[in-house]
Amino acid sequence: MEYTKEEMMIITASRLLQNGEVCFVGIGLPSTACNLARLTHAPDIVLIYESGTIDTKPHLLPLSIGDDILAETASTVVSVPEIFNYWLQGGKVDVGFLGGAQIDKFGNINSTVIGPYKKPKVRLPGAGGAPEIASNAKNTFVIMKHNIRAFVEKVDFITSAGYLNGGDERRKMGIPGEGPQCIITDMGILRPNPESKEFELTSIHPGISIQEIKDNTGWDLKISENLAVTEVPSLEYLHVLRDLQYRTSIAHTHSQK
Amino acid sequence: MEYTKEEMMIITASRLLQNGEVCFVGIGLPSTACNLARLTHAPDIVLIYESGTIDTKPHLLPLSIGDDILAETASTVVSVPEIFNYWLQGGKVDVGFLGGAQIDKFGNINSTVIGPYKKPKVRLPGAGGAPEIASNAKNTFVIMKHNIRAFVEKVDFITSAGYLNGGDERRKMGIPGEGPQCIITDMGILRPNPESKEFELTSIHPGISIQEIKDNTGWDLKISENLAVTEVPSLEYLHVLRDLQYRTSIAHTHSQK
Amino acid sequence: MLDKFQPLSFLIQNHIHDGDQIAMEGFTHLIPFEAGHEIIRQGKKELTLIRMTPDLIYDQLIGMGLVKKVVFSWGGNPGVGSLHRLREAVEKGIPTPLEIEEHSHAAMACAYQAGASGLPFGVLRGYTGTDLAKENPEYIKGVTCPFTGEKLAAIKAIRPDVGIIHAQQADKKGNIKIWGITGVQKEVVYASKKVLVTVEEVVDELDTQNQGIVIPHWLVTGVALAPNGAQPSYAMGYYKRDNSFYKQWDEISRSQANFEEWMNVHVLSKSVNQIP
Amino acid sequence: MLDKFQPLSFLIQNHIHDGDQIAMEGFTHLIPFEAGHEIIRQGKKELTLIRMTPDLIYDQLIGMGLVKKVVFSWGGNPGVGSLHRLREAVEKGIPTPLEIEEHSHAAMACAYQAGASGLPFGVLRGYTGTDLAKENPEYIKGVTCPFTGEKLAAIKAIRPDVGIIHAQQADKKGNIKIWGITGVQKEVVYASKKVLVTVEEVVDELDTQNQGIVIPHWLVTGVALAPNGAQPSYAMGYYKRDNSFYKQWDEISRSQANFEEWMNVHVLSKSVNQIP
Repeated sequence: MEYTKEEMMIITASRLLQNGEVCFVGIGLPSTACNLARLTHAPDIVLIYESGTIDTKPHLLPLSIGDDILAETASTVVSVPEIFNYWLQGGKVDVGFLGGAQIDKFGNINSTVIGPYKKPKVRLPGAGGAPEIASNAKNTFVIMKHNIRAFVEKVDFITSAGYLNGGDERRKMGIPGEGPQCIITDMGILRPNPESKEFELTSIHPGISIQEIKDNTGWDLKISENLAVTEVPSLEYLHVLRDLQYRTSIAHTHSQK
Repeated sequence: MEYTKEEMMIITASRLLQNGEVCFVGIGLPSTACNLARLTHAPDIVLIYESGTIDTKPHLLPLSIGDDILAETASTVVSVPEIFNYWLQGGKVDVGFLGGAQIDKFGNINSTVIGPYKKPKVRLPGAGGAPEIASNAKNTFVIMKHNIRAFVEKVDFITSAGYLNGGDERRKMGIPGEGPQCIITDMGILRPNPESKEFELTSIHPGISIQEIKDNTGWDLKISENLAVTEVPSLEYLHVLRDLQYRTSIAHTHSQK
Repeated sequence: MLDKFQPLSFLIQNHIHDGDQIAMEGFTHLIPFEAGHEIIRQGKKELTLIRMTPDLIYDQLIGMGLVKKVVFSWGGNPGVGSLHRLREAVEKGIPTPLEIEEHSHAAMACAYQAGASGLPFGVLRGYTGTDLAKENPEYIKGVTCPFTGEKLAAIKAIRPDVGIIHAQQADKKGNIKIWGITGVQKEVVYASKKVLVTVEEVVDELDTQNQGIVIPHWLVTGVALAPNGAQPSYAMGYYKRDNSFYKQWDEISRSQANFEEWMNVHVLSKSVNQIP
Repeated sequence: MLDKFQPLSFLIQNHIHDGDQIAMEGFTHLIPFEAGHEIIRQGKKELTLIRMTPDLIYDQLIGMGLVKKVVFSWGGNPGVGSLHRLREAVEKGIPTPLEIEEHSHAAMACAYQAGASGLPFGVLRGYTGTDLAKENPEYIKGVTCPFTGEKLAAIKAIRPDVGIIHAQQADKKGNIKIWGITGVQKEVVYASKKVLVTVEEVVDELDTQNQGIVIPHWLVTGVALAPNGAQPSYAMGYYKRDNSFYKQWDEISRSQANFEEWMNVHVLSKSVNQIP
C-alpha cells in the first residue's frame, strides 16, 4: 500500500509513544500522532492538552487546543493555571510532544520570529505552552517536516530550550526535564549524540536518500554508525490514520453555526 | 424581656454588620453573630468560611468550620488555597470577624500560647486563618468575653496583628487592611483612638458599671468622652437567636452515626 | 432584573474608556466576540489588550486600528496559521504600529493568578535558556528561593482595568455559571478592577450541583444578555465551535482592504443585541 | 479490580515506614480516620505528621506516642476546645515530647500549593508584625518583589513522603471523585511522593457531570475500600459529621490513662475492614 511522506512521519512518531504514558500534546502534527497511538497500540495513553483537558479521547482531531470535543471526552477538565502549575511544572508529564517553525542542531526550537525580535521579518504566533513543556516534561519529542529553512545551524530565537549550546549546558542551567529525545521528520529520525547533544540521523525512512536529508538540513548532519531504516507503515496504522483525518476534515469543513 | 450577657454581646455584634457586606467568619461567637445578622436585618450579607464555602445560609450553626451544612447551603464551594489567595488576599473581603484567647490594648490577638512560645504554660490551638484575616480583610471586628486574663496590656504572643505598638505602625509595615474597628464584649464596645490606636470604651451595655469593665480589663482603660449606652436587645433578635441556638444544640447533641 | 443587567452597548459605553487595559478572556471556549464587536462599533481606542490567545477577536480589534499594545502568549489562528492583522501590525505597522508584551502560557497564567491573589508577582520554573527572558527583562525577572537558593522566574502580576468574559448562564442576581473549559476565566474576574460579563441565557436558578464554576454576583460590575455572543468560538451546551469559519478567516483577513470590507458588512453595520 | 486496589492493612504496611513524613488531609470533611487507625494498629512510629487541622485523628496518633513532629496551622477540636493529647505532649512531653512546626492556614495552604506546583517555596502577603514569623525564621522567610520592591512572606514547600486522603468514590481504574468541601485534597495528592486513598464506595463509572474534583488514577499509588472510613468526620452524600462525638472526645481525651483505655477498646482491638 502506498503512503505519503506525511503519513510516514505521523505513523513513525505515534509508534514511539508507549501505552500508559502521560503526554502533554501540542496541536497539529503532535495531536495527530498522539491520537493515532491511542487508537492503535497505546489505548491507555493519557493525552493532556493545555486547555486543561485531561485524559481526552476525541473521536476526531481537534482543530484548536480547546475544541469542545476535548472537553466532552476528558476524564476531567481543570483550569489553565492548574494544568501548567500542578501538571507540567509539578512533574506529572512523561512526554511533551511539540512542533515548531525552526529547530537547530541542539534541538532548540523557534516559534517566535524569523529575523530580529524587535524588527521581525516574519512574526510567528509565539511561545504558547512550548517553553515550559520543553523544560518541565520528563522527555520531549519533536515532530517537524524536514526542510532547509526549518532545520538550521542556529535558530533565530530560542523560544523553547533544547540543549542550548550542547554538551551539559542544559543540565547545568538547572532545567529539570531531560530534553528532546528525538526529532521525527518526514525523512527520518534524528536523535542527540549522548555527549555533544548534537542531533544525528539515526533512522532513515524507506525510499529517502541520505543526500536528500543532508540537502534539507541546515547543518552538517552527522549520520549514526547504527543508522536504521524506519519500519514501513502497516496497513492498520494507515487505515486508522486516514479514517481519523477523513472524519476530521468533514467535521471542520461544514460550518456548525 | 430578660437576656444574658452573652446574648447582649452577640446581638450587639450582629447589629454592627451591614446588609450586603462580604464577611469572612470565624467559628464560634463570630459565626453566631454573623448568622444572626443574616436572619434579621442583613438578609443579603455574604458569609464566607475558611473551608471554602461562599455565601452560605445555614439554618443552624455549624460546630466546625467545615460542617456539611455550610457546603450544602453555599452558593459555591472552592478549595482552601483559593479562599485564602483569591478571596482574602485578593482583597474581596469587607469584614473579617474574629475571636481570640487574648487581646491587648492595641488590638493584637493571641490564639497561640500563654507563656513563652518554646516553653508554653498553656498551648492554645494556634493561628488558623486569623493572621491573614486580620491583615487582609478591609476591616476587622473582634468579639470576646471581657475578663482580666483575656484583655491584657500586652499579649504574650502576637498571632494576629492589630495596631502592633499603636500609632501608624501597622500602616507603616504595609499591612493592607485597616485593622480592628471594634471589640464587642459582654460588657461594652471598645474602639481604637484615631491617633494612638489604643482601644477605649465607647459604648457600655445597660446594667454594667464602668468600674466593672475597668476591673475586667488588664490595662488602664480610657473612657470615651462620647460614651454611649448600648441599645437593649429587641425581642425579635432574642427570639431569632434563641431559636437558632436551640435548634443547633439539639442537632449537635444527638449522635448522627 | 436588577440594575446589574444592562444592554451590552450601555456596559461598553460606561465602563470602557480609551486607553484602558482590557482583558477579554476565554481559552478557545467562550470568547466574548459580541462584546469585542461592540467595542469596535463604539470605536474605543488606544487600548491595551490582554489575552493569552488573541484569536480572531483581537485580530479584528487590531485591524480596526484601535489597539496600542497587545499582551499575549500565543498569537495565532489555532490550527490554521497566522493572525494576519496582528502580524501585519507588528511587521509593518499596518494599520497602526502595535507594541507587544509577550509571555509563555505558563507565565501568563501565573501572572493572572498573581493578579487574582493580590500579589505583585508570580513565580514559575520556566524561561531558562530562552530568548523571551533575554529580550524582555522589564517584565521577566528572576527571584531566588530563600530556602534552596534556586533561581526561578518572576513575572509581573496582571491587573486589568476591565475584565470581560462570556459565560453560559447568569441567574437573576447576577451570579455567573461556566462549565466546560474554564481557562483563566476565574482568574481574570478576580484580577480585574471591573468585570463585565455577557451570557447566553438568564435562568431563574443556577444548577450548582452540576460541574462548573460559579462567579458570585458581587464580583460582577455588569451583565448583558448576548445569545450566541461567543460565536464563532463556542459555548458548551449551546453551540459548537465554527471551525469552518476559523479556516475562512485566514482568507478574509489576509489583506487589510478585504478585512475592512468584511468588518463593514458583518460588524460595523450591525447593531448589538439588546435585552428586550 | 486492578492491583491498585488492596486492603488498607496492606497499603499501610507496604507504603508507610517509621520516620516518614505523612500528610493525612481533609478539611473537616473526609478526614481519613480509618487509615489513621490502621497506622496506630501497625504501630508505625517516629512519624512527622502534616495536616492543617490535626483534629482528633492526630490527637490519637500523638497520644499513642507514634509522632515525633507535627506540622499544622490550627490544632484544636473544632468548636469544642483543645486537643488534649496534642496539648499535653507539647506542654509536658506526655507520652513523648513533640516537636512542632506551626503555620497560619493561608501560609500552609500556600506551602501545599508550592509543593503541588513543583516549586521550592510559596509567596504570600502575610505574617507581617506577628510573632510566628519571628519565632520560626527557619521556615518563614522573606522575599522581595523584583518589580515593586515589596517585601512578602516566603514559605517552604510541603512535599510529604506519603499523602493519604479519604474520598467518596473510586471507579474500577482507580480514578477518584470528591465533592463537597475539597479543602487541600487536590494539593496534597499532587505534592506527595506516594498517594494512598480510602473510599466509601467503588463504582462502575464516576459521574463527571456532577460537581466535584477528579483525581486521575495514575497519580494514585493504592486505593482501599473503607466504608465509613471518615467517621466521626463526614462524607458528603454518605453520612453526617458526628458533632456529638467531637464533643465527647473532650472528656475521653482529657487524661492519658482514660485515652489509652478508650483506644484499646475502640481502635486497637478492632481489625481493619477489608475488601471481601
